[in-house]
Amino acid sequence: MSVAIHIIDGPLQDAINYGAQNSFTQTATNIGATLVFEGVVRALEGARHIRALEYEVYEPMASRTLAGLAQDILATHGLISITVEHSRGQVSVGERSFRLSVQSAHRKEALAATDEFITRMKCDVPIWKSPVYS
Amino acid sequence: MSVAIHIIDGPLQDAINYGAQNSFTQTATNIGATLVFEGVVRALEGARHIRALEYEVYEPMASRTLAGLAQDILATHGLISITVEHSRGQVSVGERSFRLSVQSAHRKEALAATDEFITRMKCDVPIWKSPVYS
Amino acid sequence: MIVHVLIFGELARELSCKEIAVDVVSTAKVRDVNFALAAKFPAKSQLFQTARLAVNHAFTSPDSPINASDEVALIELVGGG
Amino acid sequence: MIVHVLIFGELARELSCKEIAVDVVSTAKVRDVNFALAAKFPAKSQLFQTARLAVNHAFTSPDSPINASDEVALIELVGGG
Repeated sequence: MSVAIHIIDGPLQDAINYGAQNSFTQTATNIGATLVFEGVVRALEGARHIRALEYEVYEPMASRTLAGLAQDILATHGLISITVEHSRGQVSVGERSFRLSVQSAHRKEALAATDEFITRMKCDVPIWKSPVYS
Repeated sequence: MSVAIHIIDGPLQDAINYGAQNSFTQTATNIGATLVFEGVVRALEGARHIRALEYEVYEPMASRTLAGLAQDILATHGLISITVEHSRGQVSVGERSFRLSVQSAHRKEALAATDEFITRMKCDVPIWKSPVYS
Repeated sequence: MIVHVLIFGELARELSCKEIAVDVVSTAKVRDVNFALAAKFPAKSQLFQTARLAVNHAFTSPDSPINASDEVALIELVGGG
Repeated sequence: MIVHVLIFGELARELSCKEIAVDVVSTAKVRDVNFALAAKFPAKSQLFQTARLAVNHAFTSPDSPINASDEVALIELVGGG
């Protein structure tokens, strides 16, 4: 059972491989589902074309709130691990600003946890995004 | 809008990067969410320890059924793309046998589509798994 | 006519075969193949009577006609993923 | 006493500042800071009266006491992801 939170300057790079291969601990062999959700910056914000989004992150509250939320979701849904990555600063259209990686025994809890995590993040975590126009 | 189905011999390798980076087509810039779900072989099947699962795939019906299901889910949920990878043959504990990659404008449809896809796949797609004991 | 039905997975291991031949009338429909399977394996009667059969790689209705040259497969108890 | 309230995002741009100073009594509670913000910006009265304030990087109840040395931040209209 583990939680990791990373605030990254600029766009996220390719995901680290969170698969269970070559890690035959008792926990790893119970992983039956991994789910990776990525948020990508879209070209349209409302009706206007944008070039990028600028993310403002209020630290250390943002990391603390994300960690508290992840711990709560991990316990409620009985997950094996949660990793959260969120950008700070400018992220261009087509680039990734958010990644949630979940490991669990079965798919149901991974999907439910992802949905709940993102919904609650958008209410409680002090991160603001602002459009950057061309 | 695209659908791709791959039946792979043995365990799945790391995911191709389905991110929208460097592909600034009109469609790509509308991608706001990508979701990658992976199924991993667990050490316990029921109460017994296993070494691997053996997947038997009835082709071409399996690929056709997966493609039909993916097309249907793509249309129903208004997704941008679906890619399905499924193993055939032996996959050891901790290795991946299934990957569903979805691209959509928003997260809600990606999550709902993933849930529906897997539920329907387990009913309709002619793929059988058998435990391999040590 | 003789119709050959492919079987897979646990069922194939349990019955120690991958294909079951059944004899049905030449005007047989898909459900007649189900009934013939059930008659051949009384211990599996319930499974075979209700099992979905695919004909030439597509699910079909129990009312569809069937020919000796069709590829018939019993698609039941699948478990992809 | 003077309490400084950090603001972010659209609101900070709209008001052209990143921090608002308000004057409250020394026995003030969190909700008194909300009221002081609302009084200072009547056009944003509703927002400021109901906005959630974090004190020292944690959400707190409107009844919590507040000190001049506390770091207060208005956490509203967030949109991570």
